[in-house]
Amino acid sequence: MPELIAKSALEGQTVTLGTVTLAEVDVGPITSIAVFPGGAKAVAKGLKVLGLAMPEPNGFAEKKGARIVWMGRDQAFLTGVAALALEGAAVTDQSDGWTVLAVTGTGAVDALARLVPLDLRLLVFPVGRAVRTQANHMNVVILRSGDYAFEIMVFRSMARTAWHEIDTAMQMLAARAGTKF
Amino acid sequence: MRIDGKGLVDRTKPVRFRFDGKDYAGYKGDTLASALLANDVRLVGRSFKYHRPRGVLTAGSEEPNALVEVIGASNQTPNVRATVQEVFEGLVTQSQNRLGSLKYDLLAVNDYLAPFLSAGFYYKTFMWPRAFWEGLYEPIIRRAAGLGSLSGRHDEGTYEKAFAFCDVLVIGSGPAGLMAALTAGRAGADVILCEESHALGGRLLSDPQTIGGMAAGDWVAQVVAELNALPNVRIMTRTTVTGAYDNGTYGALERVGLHKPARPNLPRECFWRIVAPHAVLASGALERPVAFENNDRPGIMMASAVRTYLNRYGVSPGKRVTLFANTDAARATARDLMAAGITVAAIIDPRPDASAVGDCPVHVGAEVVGSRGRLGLSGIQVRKGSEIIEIETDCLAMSGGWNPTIHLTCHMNGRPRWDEELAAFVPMEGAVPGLVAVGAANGSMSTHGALATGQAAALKMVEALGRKVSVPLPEAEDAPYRLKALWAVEGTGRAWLDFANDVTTKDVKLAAQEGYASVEHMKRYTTQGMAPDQGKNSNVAALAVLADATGRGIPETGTTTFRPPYVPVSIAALGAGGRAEGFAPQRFLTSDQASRDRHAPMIEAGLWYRPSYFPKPGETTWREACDREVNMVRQAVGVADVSTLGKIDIQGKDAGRFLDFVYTNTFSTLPVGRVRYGLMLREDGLVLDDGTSARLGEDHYLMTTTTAAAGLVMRHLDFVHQAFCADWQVRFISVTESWAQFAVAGPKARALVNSFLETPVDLPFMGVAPVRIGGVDGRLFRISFSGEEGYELAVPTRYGEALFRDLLARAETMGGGPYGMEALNVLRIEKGFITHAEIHGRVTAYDIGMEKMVSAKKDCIGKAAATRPGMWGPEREQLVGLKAQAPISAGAHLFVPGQEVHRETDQGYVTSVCWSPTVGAWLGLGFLKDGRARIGEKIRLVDHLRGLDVICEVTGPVFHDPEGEKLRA
Amino acid sequence: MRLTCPLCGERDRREFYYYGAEDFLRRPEAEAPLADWDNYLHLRDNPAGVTRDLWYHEAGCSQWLLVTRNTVTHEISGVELVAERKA
Amino acid sequence: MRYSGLKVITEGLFGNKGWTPAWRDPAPKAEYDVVIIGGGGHGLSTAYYLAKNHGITNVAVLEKGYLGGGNVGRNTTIVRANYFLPGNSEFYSHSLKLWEGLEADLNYNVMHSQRGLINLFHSDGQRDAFARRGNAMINQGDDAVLLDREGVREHLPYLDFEQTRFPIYGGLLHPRGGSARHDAVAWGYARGADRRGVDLIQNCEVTGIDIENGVVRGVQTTRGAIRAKKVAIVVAGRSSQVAAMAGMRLPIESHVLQAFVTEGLKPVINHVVSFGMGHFYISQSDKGGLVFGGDLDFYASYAARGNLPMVEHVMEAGMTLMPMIGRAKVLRSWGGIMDMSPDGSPVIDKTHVEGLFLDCGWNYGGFKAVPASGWCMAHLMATGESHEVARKFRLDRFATGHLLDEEGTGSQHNLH
Repeated sequence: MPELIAKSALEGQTVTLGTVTLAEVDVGPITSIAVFPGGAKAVAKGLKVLGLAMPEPNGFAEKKGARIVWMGRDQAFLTGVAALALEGAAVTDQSDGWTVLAVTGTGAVDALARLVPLDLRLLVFPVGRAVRTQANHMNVVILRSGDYAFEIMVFRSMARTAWHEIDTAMQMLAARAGTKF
Repeated sequence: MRIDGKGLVDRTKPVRFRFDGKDYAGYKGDTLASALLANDVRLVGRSFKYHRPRGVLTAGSEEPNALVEVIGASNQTPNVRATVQEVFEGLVTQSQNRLGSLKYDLLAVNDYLAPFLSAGFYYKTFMWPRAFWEGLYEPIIRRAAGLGSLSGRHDEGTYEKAFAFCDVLVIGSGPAGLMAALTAGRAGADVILCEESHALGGRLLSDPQTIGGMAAGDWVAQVVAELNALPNVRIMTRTTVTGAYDNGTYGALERVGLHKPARPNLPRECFWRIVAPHAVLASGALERPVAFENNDRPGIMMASAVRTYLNRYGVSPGKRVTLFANTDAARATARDLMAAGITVAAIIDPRPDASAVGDCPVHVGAEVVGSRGRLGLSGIQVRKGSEIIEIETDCLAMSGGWNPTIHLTCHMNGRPRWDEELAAFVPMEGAVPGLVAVGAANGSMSTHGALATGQAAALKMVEALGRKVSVPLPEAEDAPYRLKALWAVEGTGRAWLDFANDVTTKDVKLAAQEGYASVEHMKRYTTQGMAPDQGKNSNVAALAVLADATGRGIPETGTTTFRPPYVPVSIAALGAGGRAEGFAPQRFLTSDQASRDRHAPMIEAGLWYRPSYFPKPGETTWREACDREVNMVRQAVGVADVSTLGKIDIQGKDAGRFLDFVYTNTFSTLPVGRVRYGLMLREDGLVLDDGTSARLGEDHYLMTTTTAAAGLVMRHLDFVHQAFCADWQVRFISVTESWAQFAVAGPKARALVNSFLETPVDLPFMGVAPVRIGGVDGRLFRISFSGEEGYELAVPTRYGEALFRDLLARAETMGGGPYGMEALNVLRIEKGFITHAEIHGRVTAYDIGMEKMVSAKKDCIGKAAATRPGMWGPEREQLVGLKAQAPISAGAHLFVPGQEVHRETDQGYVTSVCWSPTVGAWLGLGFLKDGRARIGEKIRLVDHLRGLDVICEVTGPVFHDPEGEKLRA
Repeated sequence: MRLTCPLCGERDRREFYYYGAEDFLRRPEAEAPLADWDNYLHLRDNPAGVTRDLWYHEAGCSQWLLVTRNTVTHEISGVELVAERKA
Repeated sequence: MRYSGLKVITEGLFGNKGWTPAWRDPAPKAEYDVVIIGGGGHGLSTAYYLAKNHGITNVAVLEKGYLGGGNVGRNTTIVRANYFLPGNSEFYSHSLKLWEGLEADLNYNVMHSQRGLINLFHSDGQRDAFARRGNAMINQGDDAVLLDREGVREHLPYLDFEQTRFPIYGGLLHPRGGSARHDAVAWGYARGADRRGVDLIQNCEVTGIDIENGVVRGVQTTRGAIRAKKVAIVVAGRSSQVAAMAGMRLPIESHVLQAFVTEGLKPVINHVVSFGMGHFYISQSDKGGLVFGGDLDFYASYAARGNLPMVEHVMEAGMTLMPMIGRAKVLRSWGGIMDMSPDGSPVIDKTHVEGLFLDCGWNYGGFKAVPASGWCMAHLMATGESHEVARKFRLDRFATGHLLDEEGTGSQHNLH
């Protein structure tokens, strides 16, 4: 019988440069919930068990370690808790499809501004936001979990590129900070 | 020469730099131009065409003459404006576009040939004999042309790109820009203030006037201090806004590290995309030269530049200066020079009604008609009435008035408006939505006008943002701007318009004479305005000369279009991040490391990296490894990572119906637990993709796409779903990344699979079942891309590497092992399976012999268009197999043996070939006219490029196990 | 260039994929004459002015969008979801 | 006036006073045998060959702006004959032959320079596809050489052979490919047509096409009505609007294509080089600027300007392929409006209106086609029959499915 050892894409790597920390994090199971036409009520009922509801566009909500993240029209990702059987929706396991990178620190916005074509000003992009967008040439999901804390979900196969690009942005920022004008 | 006590350079920080091999001293805060002028270096470059000696003309990024090469440790940068480049300790520069030394440039001979090098001369000659163009004339022209040099080495510098967002973008930090930024900033709006120079203040740094009762410099310092303290204001110095794009997007270039020695990871430049619903264009105005004979000598400069060098840098560009200007404002240059103790030899003012009063000789109603001094100005000739006056001078400060810097307002095709009073183009309001030009950029030439219009524009924007603010307007000069347009002084000699491209008034007149009379024709014929300054110094004057020559007015003549970028931007900055592997994301399989451990060369498959083959000790070519791997699969068992195939999870009561709509064949009838091959068309009837889809449950399918088309298919499915059946009970999502999937193929495949399944399964061919492996839920498919009994085993991606390593270890105990892309390709050719080499976008289901897979019982995407008469029939090239005993090649064309080889006899082409160790022959797949009717014929394969000419046998496309007995075993 | 996705909000053009004119939404009946299919697949009004065309929010919510747009000024006057389009 | 080196010298000695206008500026006559709508490269060459090859000189070219103001004056000037589909092969082959004699024919130096074009490939599959193309070029009688990686290195040592994202496997060299001076082509044809009696009328916009009983009678213009026996629509970039005047809906969508030029540099790139894995092609002009471009901005547009995402993509492609150009500075960018057809190939055909002819759909390959397009259009208008090298450029081929799709991307206009 084979012994199958689980491995994440970046094996939990972490790096801090200047005011920014980049780390691979484990958010637990990720389950896609895609509501069928007419299925909203049933889904709402099913999610109530967790104290959650389908999120508003571009947002996420949390309850006791369970998080529901908007992913599109009639679609959300449930993370942090085991998949649950839901009437009225297509439920698909996505746990292995994504690598999640936490970008934290006072320079996090500046680092992401090197890659993300999105207005990340706190007023416009407050805590609780979750958007699908790009980081350079990769499609990503970005969650703002704190004033200086973001989580970036990227396709697992591209994790190394995502890491490299954020790390490069951090290095350039640090080099700028290290020179007087 | 440096003037004691003047200027804003930091005299406590001397800096050593080098120009043309000689060391000089400057100060922190100097540009290369100011530092060279401080050292009395006037000759800094050679002109483009005539190689005329040239000196600094301006004090800004519009400089046409003083372009130099900056020599770094590892590379050099050509065409750097000496007027922008700041000096720093160790800066090394050299002049460019010369043959020999700057002083003795051998190509200066061109200046003597000028009569034969008039506008467009090259269109009229060099035509005979024909071969001499590429062989002789063109190489000479190419060598002589161009300005600075690239080294030819890779640019290893660091570059950056970034995004920024704000409520109000202020472009320029002169009085108008500062006032706008202050107003918007105090109102609480998010402001980005971009300033091209390293210091804020714009023209106020060069102009010792009074604002709000204090020295302008103090006012600037006070405003800047406040802006710096506002958290909602972001000041970006050394940043030039280069372009205006749709919906409030602006491009901007920041010079991050160009003013200091290179450091690791410090970007040289950063290209910003700034998004702002409101923008204030406070870019000021550019002073314009006057065309007169020999007006291009080193020492002839813009009056405002002379003033800037004096007041901002503490440098006088001459010891005995003359002023030639048609505005009152320009007289300030003379006043400031005299106040600094510099001799002003004369003021020449062409306006007959100008004031004749001054502290130096003033020639009213006079014009400069000539100059002398080979490598630097030594004197000028002034015409006053019928009299010619000779004046000794080493610096002529000239001004023909001002052109508002309107470029950004034209970037979205806006045409500027001619203002007679200003004798200049001003912006058309609303030409760039959200962008408002203020101050001199909008023709308000006084300081008061700048402050007032800057504030007014900002107030409107603030109001639109729902904010309120009250900011007092400081008092400032409000002198009227009065000029008599003077573009070119009458004369017979060469008078330069475009210094950078060596275009003279004669050239423009010649263009008109030859019928190139539209402004675009004149520009293109003479190259006026096409040089590095893009006509910033010359376009309007050239237009006026053309208007004069054609007898039209300037407004009727029109203007050429300003296009981005406002200042040239390095390719490296715009392409930051693209270097090396940064051009596109890299996708790695979970088996990547295991494959590399086995020394498999990894090759690109789209964005993925896949193993090409797995060499064994003793194997010296890829073919040896490939043949072994093919035999291994045919005789024992092989393992390959096929996770790159697209996988789409499709659920819902209408899932089957949906698949029936997107596939040509039917899936709603597929039993649960079974897999079916599907063919997908584009709506135009040509093949989009193929793959297998499995029915995992009553309302649950898993579709597989090819690696190449995974994204394409997803987009297609989204379109079909949302456009035509959004109300159906179907939902789908990509699970490509969720599963690691491995093909296990060969006669021993079943034994291998069963060796680790908790419960051995007995799957029929094209069956699917859930399995458990080492406590993990997986899926087992019995499908084959090799023609052998084959399985594909899928587990959650996190277990992929472990499973792959385990599979290889087990396979190796059974005489098997991993196989790579090369073997995979051979196996599929032997079995006649197609890939995107065959379904290359021009083939129909008919062409590949699958027309029967297009169900007659239902509609599907592409079905109707595939019935067009040109899409089927014997004229079309059809998929066949080719078999030969000699090497053949993909890309070869097919001909009837014995017939001539040319386009009209062409019968088809080859798409895939391999040496088949199984069949013992060279095999190919290809497309042959009416091919299915020609099986058994001989065909001639010709590949001119690889020197192949081989007779092949035309066969069916399936070479190995055509009955499929092995698959079903 | 920026488009406002009805779900995701205002986004940079780089997040979107462009397909073509809204004609692609008017798929003929399966049995329609080939001329209808020619019209559907190939022929276009292609106006210099206001048009409606199809964009895909590829880097965002994966929705197809029907965009009302001026091809001369690039002004965008409306965006709706294809899946929920009115007509 | 005949141009020559001697003439340049004698004129130079006498102050260049003797040069005469390259073309007249005539007022439109009331009637012509042929009216050509569009004074771009294709319209001017059509007029030239009508006069030269067919003796039809009572011709007017109507141009709403200035001659050569469309795509012939805003492109990346590449001249090549490297197509592989029958229908395209013979046409571009013919065009290249015309280019090779153009200076002598026009007595105008268009600076056609056959410095060689190299299409790089980055995988085995691409190599095979280019081999198919190269063999088709040779079958057509043109030239092609398949270079391996080392062969490419000999020609283009400055490419990044070590780190580039998509390794260079080799290239297809087309030795007779190269570039030309774009404006000169328009001017040369204009001058040639004018000298043969053609009236070139600028600032004359066509506002209507007069049709009676299915037969064309003339055009309405901003400078009055002009009668004509035959009318040609040769207005790539505006084809849909002008064809609509004749009640036609064309298989065309208009798109903007950007191009770029850097400041002048000493010679550093000799060939025309084309990247196979991104949208990037480059050459260096005789003036020293690097002239390069990429793909469409991809949205339908009539604004002759683009946006940043494609600008950045092109530059990133340049940086991964040949990072030695990093310090060259982009001086100017511009956009041209392209007639994009559903298979990427053009139309030279009659229309449903008798006497009305159509030349359109050049996608972004129209510059190199200028000579042959005019040649074939003139042939069609003069004889009523398609020229043998343009026989497949039919307007109805989309309806019938006889496509000429070199890219294989199908009926999505912007993908060609």
